[in-house]
Amino acid sequence: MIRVQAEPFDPGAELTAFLARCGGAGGVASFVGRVRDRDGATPILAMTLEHYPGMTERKLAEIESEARRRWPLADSLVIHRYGRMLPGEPIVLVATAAAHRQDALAACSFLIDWLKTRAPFWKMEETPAGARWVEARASDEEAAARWVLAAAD
Amino acid sequence: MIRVQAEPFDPGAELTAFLARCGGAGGVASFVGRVRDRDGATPILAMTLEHYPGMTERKLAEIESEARRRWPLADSLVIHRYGRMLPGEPIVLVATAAAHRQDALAACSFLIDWLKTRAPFWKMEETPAGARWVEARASDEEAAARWVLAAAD
Amino acid sequence: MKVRYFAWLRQRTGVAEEELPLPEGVRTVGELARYLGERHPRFGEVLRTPGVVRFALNQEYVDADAPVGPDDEVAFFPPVTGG
Amino acid sequence: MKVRYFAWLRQRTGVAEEELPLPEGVRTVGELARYLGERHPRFGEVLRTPGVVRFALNQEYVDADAPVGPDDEVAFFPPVTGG
Repeated sequence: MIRVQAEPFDPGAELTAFLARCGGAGGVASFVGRVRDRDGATPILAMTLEHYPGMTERKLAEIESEARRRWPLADSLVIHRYGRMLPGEPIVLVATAAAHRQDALAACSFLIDWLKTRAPFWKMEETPAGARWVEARASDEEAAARWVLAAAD
Repeated sequence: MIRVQAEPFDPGAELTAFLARCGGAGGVASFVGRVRDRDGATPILAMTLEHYPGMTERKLAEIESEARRRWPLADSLVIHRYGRMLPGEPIVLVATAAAHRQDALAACSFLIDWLKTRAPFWKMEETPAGARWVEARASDEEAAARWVLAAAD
Repeated sequence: MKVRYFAWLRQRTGVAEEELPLPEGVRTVGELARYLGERHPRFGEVLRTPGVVRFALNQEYVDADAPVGPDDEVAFFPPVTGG
Repeated sequence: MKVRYFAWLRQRTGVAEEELPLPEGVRTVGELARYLGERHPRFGEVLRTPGVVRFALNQEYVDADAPVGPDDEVAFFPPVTGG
Protein backbone atom coordinates (compact mmCIF):
# COMPACT_ATOMS: atom_id res chain seq x y z
CA MET A 1 0.00 0.00 0.00
CA ILE A 2 1.21 3.49 -0.95
CA ARG A 3 0.23 6.74 0.77
CA VAL A 4 1.50 10.19 -0.21
CA GLN A 5 0.13 12.85 2.10
CA ALA A 6 0.66 16.32 3.54
CA GLU A 7 -0.68 15.29 6.97
CA PRO A 8 1.67 14.08 9.71
CA PHE A 9 1.53 10.39 10.56
CA ASP A 10 2.35 8.33 13.64
CA PRO A 11 4.90 5.58 12.80
CA GLY A 12 4.10 3.57 15.95
CA ALA A 13 0.37 3.55 15.23
CA GLU A 14 1.03 2.70 11.56
CA LEU A 15 3.27 -0.21 12.60
CA THR A 16 0.55 -1.47 14.94
CA ALA A 17 -2.02 -1.38 12.10
CA PHE A 18 0.43 -3.03 9.69
CA LEU A 19 1.19 -5.84 12.17
CA ALA A 20 -2.55 -6.45 12.61
CA ARG A 21 -3.10 -6.55 8.85
CA CYS A 22 -0.48 -9.24 8.18
CA GLY A 23 -0.92 -11.35 11.31
CA GLY A 24 0.49 -14.56 9.86
CA ALA A 25 3.85 -13.22 8.69
CA GLY A 26 6.69 -14.04 11.08
CA GLY A 27 9.00 -11.14 10.23
CA VAL A 28 8.18 -7.44 9.89
CA ALA A 29 10.92 -4.93 9.06
CA SER A 30 10.43 -1.19 9.02
CA PHE A 31 12.29 2.03 8.46
CA VAL A 32 11.36 5.54 9.57
CA GLY A 33 13.09 8.57 8.03
CA ARG A 34 12.74 11.83 9.94
CA VAL A 35 13.68 15.46 9.45
CA ARG A 36 17.20 15.82 10.83
CA ASP A 37 17.88 18.60 13.33
CA ARG A 38 21.30 19.55 11.98
CA ASP A 39 23.60 19.10 9.01
CA GLY A 40 27.05 18.92 10.56
CA ALA A 41 27.25 22.17 12.55
CA THR A 42 24.32 23.86 10.77
CA PRO A 43 20.96 23.72 12.60
CA ILE A 44 17.98 22.75 10.45
CA LEU A 45 14.93 24.82 11.41
CA ALA A 46 12.43 23.19 9.04
CA MET A 47 12.21 21.20 5.84
CA THR A 48 9.85 21.46 2.89
CA LEU A 49 9.35 18.45 0.63
CA GLU A 50 8.12 19.22 -2.86
CA HIS A 51 6.77 16.39 -4.99
CA TYR A 52 5.28 15.74 -8.41
CA PRO A 53 1.64 14.82 -7.74
CA GLY A 54 0.58 11.82 -9.78
CA MET A 55 4.07 10.80 -10.84
CA THR A 56 5.09 10.32 -7.20
CA GLU A 57 2.29 7.83 -6.52
CA ARG A 58 3.00 6.08 -9.81
CA LYS A 59 6.73 5.66 -9.12
CA LEU A 60 6.15 4.50 -5.53
CA ALA A 61 3.64 1.90 -6.75
CA GLU A 62 6.19 0.70 -9.34
CA ILE A 63 8.92 0.42 -6.69
CA GLU A 64 6.57 -1.48 -4.37
CA SER A 65 5.62 -3.86 -7.21
CA GLU A 66 9.28 -4.45 -7.95
CA ALA A 67 9.94 -5.33 -4.27
CA ARG A 68 7.04 -7.79 -4.28
CA ARG A 69 8.33 -9.33 -7.50
CA ARG A 70 11.79 -9.86 -5.95
CA TRP A 71 10.81 -11.08 -2.48
CA PRO A 72 7.87 -13.20 -1.25
CA LEU A 73 6.23 -10.48 0.86
CA ALA A 74 2.98 -10.98 2.75
CA ASP A 75 2.44 -7.22 2.72
CA SER A 76 4.22 -3.89 2.30
CA LEU A 77 3.56 -0.25 3.12
CA VAL A 78 5.11 3.05 2.05
CA ILE A 79 3.92 6.33 3.58
CA HIS A 80 5.65 9.53 2.40
CA ARG A 81 4.83 13.08 3.42
CA TYR A 82 5.21 16.28 1.44
CA GLY A 83 5.00 19.93 2.47
CA ARG A 84 6.68 21.71 5.39
CA MET A 85 7.74 19.83 8.49
CA LEU A 86 9.88 20.35 11.59
CA PRO A 87 12.98 18.49 12.87
CA GLY A 88 12.10 15.09 14.29
CA GLU A 89 8.88 14.78 12.30
CA PRO A 90 8.58 11.55 10.29
CA ILE A 91 8.98 11.99 6.52
CA VAL A 92 8.72 8.40 5.39
CA LEU A 93 7.77 4.97 6.71
CA VAL A 94 8.55 1.75 4.87
CA ALA A 95 7.31 -1.57 6.29
CA THR A 96 7.55 -5.10 4.89
CA ALA A 97 6.20 -8.43 6.13
CA ALA A 98 7.43 -11.88 5.14
CA ALA A 99 7.58 -15.42 6.47
CA HIS A 100 11.38 -15.16 6.66
CA ARG A 101 13.13 -12.22 8.25
CA GLN A 102 15.79 -11.91 5.55
CA ASP A 103 13.15 -11.28 2.88
CA ALA A 104 11.49 -8.62 5.02
CA LEU A 105 14.80 -6.92 5.85
CA ALA A 106 16.14 -6.98 2.28
CA ALA A 107 12.88 -5.70 0.79
CA CYS A 108 12.74 -2.88 3.36
CA SER A 109 16.29 -1.75 2.48
CA PHE A 110 15.50 -2.03 -1.23
CA LEU A 111 12.32 0.07 -0.93
CA ILE A 112 14.01 2.93 0.87
CA ASP A 113 17.08 2.84 -1.40
CA TRP A 114 15.02 2.95 -4.61
CA LEU A 115 12.54 5.45 -3.23
CA LYS A 116 15.43 7.82 -2.48
CA THR A 117 16.70 7.79 -6.04
CA ARG A 118 13.50 7.19 -8.08
CA ALA A 119 10.55 8.86 -6.36
CA PRO A 120 10.13 12.52 -7.43
CA PHE A 121 10.60 14.39 -4.15
CA TRP A 122 12.86 17.35 -3.49
CA LYS A 123 13.95 18.57 -0.08
CA MET A 124 14.47 22.22 0.84
CA GLU A 125 16.02 22.90 4.24
CA GLU A 126 15.62 26.11 6.23
CA THR A 127 18.75 27.07 8.16
CA PRO A 128 19.63 30.25 10.08
CA ALA A 129 21.44 31.39 6.88
CA GLY A 130 18.34 30.88 4.72
CA ALA A 131 16.69 28.16 2.64
CA ARG A 132 18.64 25.74 0.46
CA TRP A 133 17.79 22.74 -1.70
CA VAL A 134 19.34 19.48 -0.57
CA GLU A 135 21.73 17.99 -3.14
CA ALA A 136 21.46 14.40 -4.29
CA ARG A 137 24.13 12.20 -2.66
CA ALA A 138 26.35 9.85 -4.64
CA SER A 139 26.05 7.34 -1.77
CA ASP A 140 22.30 7.14 -2.42
CA GLU A 141 22.92 6.32 -6.07
CA GLU A 142 25.39 3.64 -4.99
CA ALA A 143 22.96 2.17 -2.47
CA ALA A 144 20.24 1.97 -5.14
CA ALA A 145 22.66 0.51 -7.68
CA ARG A 146 23.40 -2.45 -5.38
CA TRP A 147 19.94 -3.77 -6.14
CA VAL A 148 20.32 -3.36 -9.89
CA LEU A 149 23.48 -5.45 -9.70
CA ALA A 150 21.77 -7.99 -7.42
CA ALA A 151 19.00 -8.42 -10.00
CA ALA A 152 21.49 -9.03 -12.79
CA ASP A 153 23.29 -11.78 -10.89
CA MET B 1 18.77 -1.03 25.92
CA ILE B 2 18.06 -4.73 26.54
CA ARG B 3 14.84 -6.17 27.93
CA VAL B 4 14.18 -9.89 28.49
CA GLN B 5 10.67 -10.47 29.78
CA ALA B 6 7.81 -12.95 30.06
CA GLU B 7 5.19 -10.20 29.58
CA PRO B 8 3.81 -9.42 26.13
CA PHE B 9 4.88 -6.09 24.58
CA ASP B 10 3.36 -3.77 22.01
CA PRO B 11 5.83 -3.16 19.14
CA GLY B 12 4.01 -0.02 17.91
CA ALA B 13 4.07 1.56 21.37
CA GLU B 14 7.72 0.56 21.82
CA LEU B 15 8.62 2.13 18.46
CA THR B 16 6.82 5.34 19.48
CA ALA B 17 8.80 5.48 22.74
CA PHE B 18 12.06 4.70 20.93
CA LEU B 19 11.45 7.44 18.34
CA ALA B 20 10.78 9.94 21.14
CA ARG B 21 13.97 8.92 22.95
CA CYS B 22 16.28 9.48 19.98
CA GLY B 23 14.57 12.53 18.44
CA GLY B 24 17.64 13.83 16.59
CA ALA B 25 18.48 10.69 14.62
CA GLY B 26 17.26 10.80 11.02
CA GLY B 27 16.93 7.06 10.44
CA VAL B 28 15.26 4.41 12.61
CA ALA B 29 15.17 0.78 11.49
CA SER B 30 13.27 -1.95 13.29
CA PHE B 31 12.44 -5.61 13.08
CA VAL B 32 9.61 -7.50 14.77
CA GLY B 33 9.72 -11.30 14.94
CA ARG B 34 6.41 -13.01 15.72
CA VAL B 35 5.19 -16.52 16.43
CA ARG B 36 4.38 -18.04 13.05
CA ASP B 37 0.97 -19.63 12.55
CA ARG B 38 2.18 -22.57 10.47
CA ASP B 39 5.32 -24.41 9.42
CA GLY B 40 4.60 -25.41 5.85
CA ALA B 41 1.34 -27.35 6.12
CA THR B 42 1.58 -27.88 9.90
CA PRO B 43 -0.46 -25.47 12.05
CA ILE B 44 1.40 -24.02 15.03
CA LEU B 45 -0.89 -23.81 18.05
CA ALA B 46 1.52 -22.16 20.48
CA MET B 47 5.21 -21.65 21.12
CA THR B 48 7.26 -21.75 24.31
CA LEU B 49 10.59 -19.98 24.47
CA GLU B 50 13.02 -21.25 27.05
CA HIS B 51 16.03 -19.11 27.97
CA TYR B 52 19.06 -19.13 30.24
CA PRO B 53 18.37 -16.38 32.78
CA GLY B 54 21.44 -14.25 33.33
CA MET B 55 23.39 -15.55 30.36
CA THR B 56 20.66 -14.33 27.99
CA GLU B 57 20.86 -10.75 29.23
CA ARG B 58 24.65 -10.91 29.17
CA LYS B 59 24.84 -12.16 25.57
CA LEU B 60 22.26 -9.65 24.35
CA ALA B 61 24.19 -6.82 25.99
CA GLU B 62 27.39 -8.06 24.32
CA ILE B 63 25.68 -8.22 20.91
CA GLU B 64 24.27 -4.71 21.38
CA SER B 65 27.73 -3.40 22.36
CA GLU B 66 29.22 -5.00 19.27
CA ALA B 67 26.61 -3.28 17.06
CA ARG B 68 27.38 0.07 18.64
CA ARG B 69 31.09 -0.51 18.15
CA ARG B 70 30.57 -1.24 14.43
CA TRP B 71 28.02 1.48 13.55
CA PRO B 72 27.59 5.04 14.85
CA LEU B 73 24.19 4.50 16.48
CA ALA B 74 22.31 7.18 18.38
CA ASP B 75 20.38 4.47 20.22
CA SER B 76 19.39 0.80 20.07
CA LEU B 77 16.79 -1.44 21.67
CA VAL B 78 16.32 -5.21 21.95
CA ILE B 79 13.21 -6.66 23.61
CA HIS B 80 12.91 -10.47 23.72
CA ARG B 81 10.16 -12.48 25.35
CA TYR B 82 10.34 -15.91 26.93
CA GLY B 83 7.61 -18.31 28.04
CA ARG B 84 4.50 -19.47 26.21
CA MET B 85 2.94 -17.37 23.47
CA LEU B 86 0.36 -17.72 20.70
CA PRO B 87 0.67 -17.31 16.91
CA GLY B 88 0.96 -13.67 15.88
CA GLU B 89 2.36 -12.57 19.25
CA PRO B 90 5.61 -10.60 19.07
CA ILE B 91 8.67 -12.53 20.27
CA VAL B 92 11.39 -9.99 19.59
CA LEU B 93 11.79 -6.32 18.67
CA VAL B 94 15.07 -4.84 17.49
CA ALA B 95 15.31 -1.10 16.81
CA THR B 96 18.29 1.05 15.84
CA ALA B 97 18.66 4.80 15.31
CA ALA B 98 21.39 6.56 13.36
CA ALA B 99 22.03 9.77 11.45
CA HIS B 100 22.32 7.77 8.22
CA ARG B 101 19.79 5.15 7.22
CA GLN B 102 22.37 2.62 6.04
CA ASP B 103 23.93 2.45 9.50
CA ALA B 104 20.52 1.94 11.12
CA LEU B 105 19.48 -0.74 8.61
CA ALA B 106 22.76 -2.66 8.74
CA ALA B 107 22.90 -2.60 12.54
CA CYS B 108 19.29 -3.82 12.76
CA SER B 109 20.03 -6.78 10.46
CA PHE B 110 23.21 -7.53 12.38
CA LEU B 111 21.45 -7.51 15.76
CA ILE B 112 18.75 -9.95 14.72
CA ASP B 113 21.22 -12.21 12.88
CA TRP B 114 23.60 -12.44 15.85
CA LEU B 115 20.79 -12.70 18.38
CA LYS B 116 19.44 -15.71 16.49
CA THR B 117 22.70 -17.62 16.70
CA ARG B 118 24.24 -16.30 19.95
CA ALA B 119 21.50 -15.55 22.47
CA PRO B 120 20.56 -18.62 24.57
CA PHE B 121 16.89 -19.12 23.64
CA TRP B 122 15.21 -22.34 22.55
CA LYS B 123 11.85 -22.59 20.81
CA MET B 124 9.35 -25.39 21.35
CA GLU B 125 6.33 -25.44 19.05
CA GLU B 126 2.98 -27.05 19.83
CA THR B 127 1.34 -28.65 16.80
CA PRO B 128 -1.74 -30.90 16.49
CA ALA B 129 0.71 -33.84 16.52
CA GLY B 130 2.36 -32.72 19.77
CA ALA B 131 5.21 -30.51 20.95
CA ARG B 132 8.57 -30.37 19.22
CA TRP B 133 11.77 -28.39 19.62
CA VAL B 134 12.66 -26.15 16.69
CA GLU B 135 15.94 -27.10 15.04
CA ALA B 136 18.66 -24.53 14.36
CA ARG B 137 18.79 -23.55 10.70
CA ALA B 138 21.98 -23.49 8.67
CA SER B 139 20.71 -20.31 6.97
CA ASP B 140 20.78 -18.54 10.34
CA GLU B 141 24.40 -19.55 10.83
CA GLU B 142 25.20 -18.25 7.37
CA ALA B 143 23.39 -14.97 7.98
CA ALA B 144 25.36 -14.47 11.22
CA ALA B 145 28.63 -15.44 9.54
CA ARG B 146 28.27 -12.60 6.99
CA TRP B 147 29.00 -10.14 9.79
CA VAL B 148 32.06 -12.04 10.98
CA LEU B 149 33.44 -11.88 7.45
CA ALA B 150 32.47 -8.20 7.14
CA ALA B 151 34.43 -7.43 10.31
CA ALA B 152 37.53 -9.20 8.98
CA ASP B 153 37.57 -7.18 5.72
CA MET C 1 1.34 20.86 -24.32
CA LYS C 2 1.98 21.20 -20.59
CA VAL C 3 5.42 21.90 -19.09
CA ARG C 4 6.22 21.64 -15.37
CA TYR C 5 9.27 22.74 -13.40
CA PHE C 6 10.19 21.48 -9.92
CA ALA C 7 12.44 22.43 -7.00
CA TRP C 8 15.11 25.00 -7.76
CA LEU C 9 14.47 24.83 -11.52
CA ARG C 10 11.06 26.36 -10.78
CA GLN C 11 12.83 29.22 -9.04
CA ARG C 12 14.89 29.75 -12.20
CA THR C 13 11.89 29.85 -14.58
CA GLY C 14 9.68 31.77 -12.14
CA VAL C 15 6.73 29.54 -13.10
CA ALA C 16 5.67 26.10 -11.83
CA GLU C 17 3.93 25.16 -15.06
CA GLU C 18 2.97 26.57 -18.43
CA GLU C 19 0.74 25.57 -21.33
CA LEU C 20 2.11 26.09 -24.82
CA PRO C 21 1.65 24.76 -28.35
CA LEU C 22 4.36 22.36 -29.49
CA PRO C 23 7.05 24.79 -30.72
CA GLU C 24 7.94 24.58 -34.40
CA GLY C 25 10.93 22.36 -35.09
CA VAL C 26 10.83 20.70 -31.62
CA ARG C 27 10.68 16.90 -31.87
CA THR C 28 12.36 15.70 -28.64
CA VAL C 29 12.39 16.50 -24.94
CA GLY C 30 15.95 17.80 -25.29
CA GLU C 31 14.94 20.18 -28.10
CA LEU C 32 11.99 21.38 -26.01
CA ALA C 33 14.36 22.05 -23.09
CA ARG C 34 16.65 24.15 -25.31
CA TYR C 35 13.64 26.08 -26.68
CA LEU C 36 12.44 26.81 -23.13
CA GLY C 37 15.97 27.70 -22.09
CA GLU C 38 15.76 30.66 -24.46
CA ARG C 39 12.47 31.82 -22.91
CA HIS C 40 13.92 31.37 -19.38
CA PRO C 41 17.64 32.22 -19.61
CA ARG C 42 18.40 31.20 -16.00
CA PHE C 43 16.93 27.76 -16.81
CA GLY C 44 18.90 27.72 -20.05
CA GLU C 45 22.15 28.25 -18.11
CA VAL C 46 21.88 25.02 -16.14
CA LEU C 47 20.95 22.93 -19.21
CA ARG C 48 24.57 23.23 -20.38
CA THR C 49 25.85 21.03 -17.53
CA PRO C 50 24.92 17.39 -18.20
CA GLY C 51 23.04 15.51 -15.47
CA VAL C 52 21.79 18.61 -13.65
CA VAL C 53 18.35 18.63 -15.29
CA ARG C 54 16.27 15.43 -15.41
CA PHE C 55 13.29 14.87 -17.72
CA ALA C 56 9.89 13.19 -17.40
CA LEU C 57 7.45 12.68 -20.26
CA ASN C 58 3.88 11.96 -19.17
CA GLN C 59 5.22 11.17 -15.69
CA GLU C 60 7.86 8.65 -16.78
CA TYR C 61 11.60 9.33 -16.68
CA VAL C 62 13.04 9.72 -20.19
CA ASP C 63 16.27 10.72 -21.88
CA ALA C 64 16.72 13.90 -23.93
CA ASP C 65 16.04 12.08 -27.21
CA ALA C 66 12.48 10.99 -26.28
CA PRO C 67 10.02 12.29 -28.93
CA VAL C 68 7.36 14.80 -27.77
CA GLY C 69 3.94 15.64 -29.21
CA PRO C 70 1.41 18.46 -28.71
CA ASP C 71 -0.63 16.63 -26.04
CA ASP C 72 2.28 15.61 -23.84
CA GLU C 73 3.16 16.65 -20.29
CA VAL C 74 6.88 17.29 -19.91
CA ALA C 75 8.59 17.97 -16.59
CA PHE C 76 12.06 19.29 -15.75
CA PHE C 77 13.65 18.81 -12.34
CA PRO C 78 16.95 18.25 -10.52
CA PRO C 79 17.95 14.79 -9.19
CA VAL C 80 15.45 13.65 -6.57
CA THR C 81 16.19 13.88 -2.82
CA GLY C 82 13.23 12.33 -0.99
CA GLY C 83 13.06 9.63 1.64
CA MET D 1 29.58 -27.09 41.20
CA LYS D 2 26.34 -26.30 39.45
CA VAL D 3 25.23 -27.99 36.23
CA ARG D 4 22.29 -26.81 34.08
CA TYR D 5 20.50 -28.47 31.17
CA PHE D 6 18.29 -26.66 28.66
CA ALA D 7 15.64 -27.44 26.03
CA TRP D 8 15.45 -31.08 24.93
CA LEU D 9 18.66 -31.98 26.78
CA ARG D 10 16.76 -31.23 30.00
CA GLN D 11 14.13 -33.74 28.89
CA ARG D 12 16.89 -36.33 28.46
CA THR D 13 18.43 -35.79 31.92
CA GLY D 14 15.05 -35.32 33.63
CA VAL D 15 16.53 -32.48 35.71
CA ALA D 16 16.96 -28.79 34.92
CA GLU D 17 19.93 -28.38 37.23
CA GLU D 18 21.97 -30.23 39.78
CA GLU D 19 24.64 -29.43 42.36
CA LEU D 20 27.57 -31.78 42.65
CA PRO D 21 31.18 -31.80 43.83
CA LEU D 22 33.77 -31.67 41.04
CA PRO D 23 34.02 -35.36 40.07
CA GLU D 24 37.38 -36.96 40.54
CA GLY D 25 39.51 -36.91 37.38
CA VAL D 26 37.37 -34.27 35.65
CA ARG D 27 39.44 -31.33 34.49
CA THR D 28 37.51 -30.00 31.46
CA VAL D 29 33.94 -29.29 30.37
CA GLY D 30 34.15 -32.20 27.93
CA GLU D 31 35.26 -34.58 30.66
CA LEU D 32 32.41 -33.35 32.87
CA ALA D 33 29.95 -33.99 30.02
CA ARG D 34 31.17 -37.56 29.64
CA TYR D 35 30.94 -38.12 33.42
CA LEU D 36 27.34 -36.80 33.42
CA GLY D 37 26.53 -38.86 30.35
CA GLU D 38 27.10 -41.96 32.46
CA ARG D 39 24.70 -40.68 35.15
CA HIS D 40 22.12 -39.75 32.47
CA PRO D 41 22.45 -42.31 29.67
CA ARG D 42 19.98 -40.58 27.35
CA PHE D 43 22.13 -37.45 27.66
CA GLY D 44 25.24 -39.57 27.10
CA GLU D 45 23.82 -40.87 23.81
CA VAL D 46 23.68 -37.47 22.15
CA LEU D 47 27.18 -36.48 23.29
CA ARG D 48 28.58 -38.89 20.71
CA THR D 49 27.42 -36.75 17.77
CA PRO D 50 29.65 -33.66 17.50
CA GLY D 51 27.94 -30.26 17.44
CA VAL D 52 24.65 -31.42 18.99
CA VAL D 53 25.53 -30.35 22.54
CA ARG D 54 26.92 -26.89 23.22
CA PHE D 55 28.70 -25.80 26.42
CA ALA D 56 28.74 -22.70 28.60
CA LEU D 57 31.06 -22.14 31.52
CA ASN D 58 29.95 -19.43 33.95
CA GLN D 59 27.55 -18.20 31.28
CA GLU D 60 30.12 -17.89 28.48
CA TYR D 61 30.28 -20.21 25.47
CA VAL D 62 33.30 -22.49 25.66
CA ASP D 63 34.75 -25.49 23.86
CA ALA D 64 35.05 -28.97 25.35
CA ASP D 65 38.63 -28.38 26.46
CA ALA D 66 37.82 -25.46 28.77
CA PRO D 67 39.07 -26.23 32.31
CA VAL D 68 36.45 -26.50 35.11
CA GLY D 69 36.74 -26.04 38.87
CA PRO D 70 34.55 -26.82 41.89
CA ASP D 71 32.85 -23.37 42.01
CA ASP D 72 31.91 -23.21 38.34
CA GLU D 73 28.47 -23.17 36.69
CA VAL D 74 28.41 -25.38 33.60
CA ALA D 75 25.49 -25.53 31.16
CA PHE D 76 24.65 -27.97 28.38
CA PHE D 77 22.19 -27.13 25.59
CA PRO D 78 21.41 -27.64 21.90
CA PRO D 79 22.13 -24.90 19.29
CA VAL D 80 20.06 -21.81 20.07
CA THR D 81 16.86 -20.98 18.16
CA GLY D 82 15.61 -17.64 19.49
CA GLY D 83 14.67 -14.46 17.68
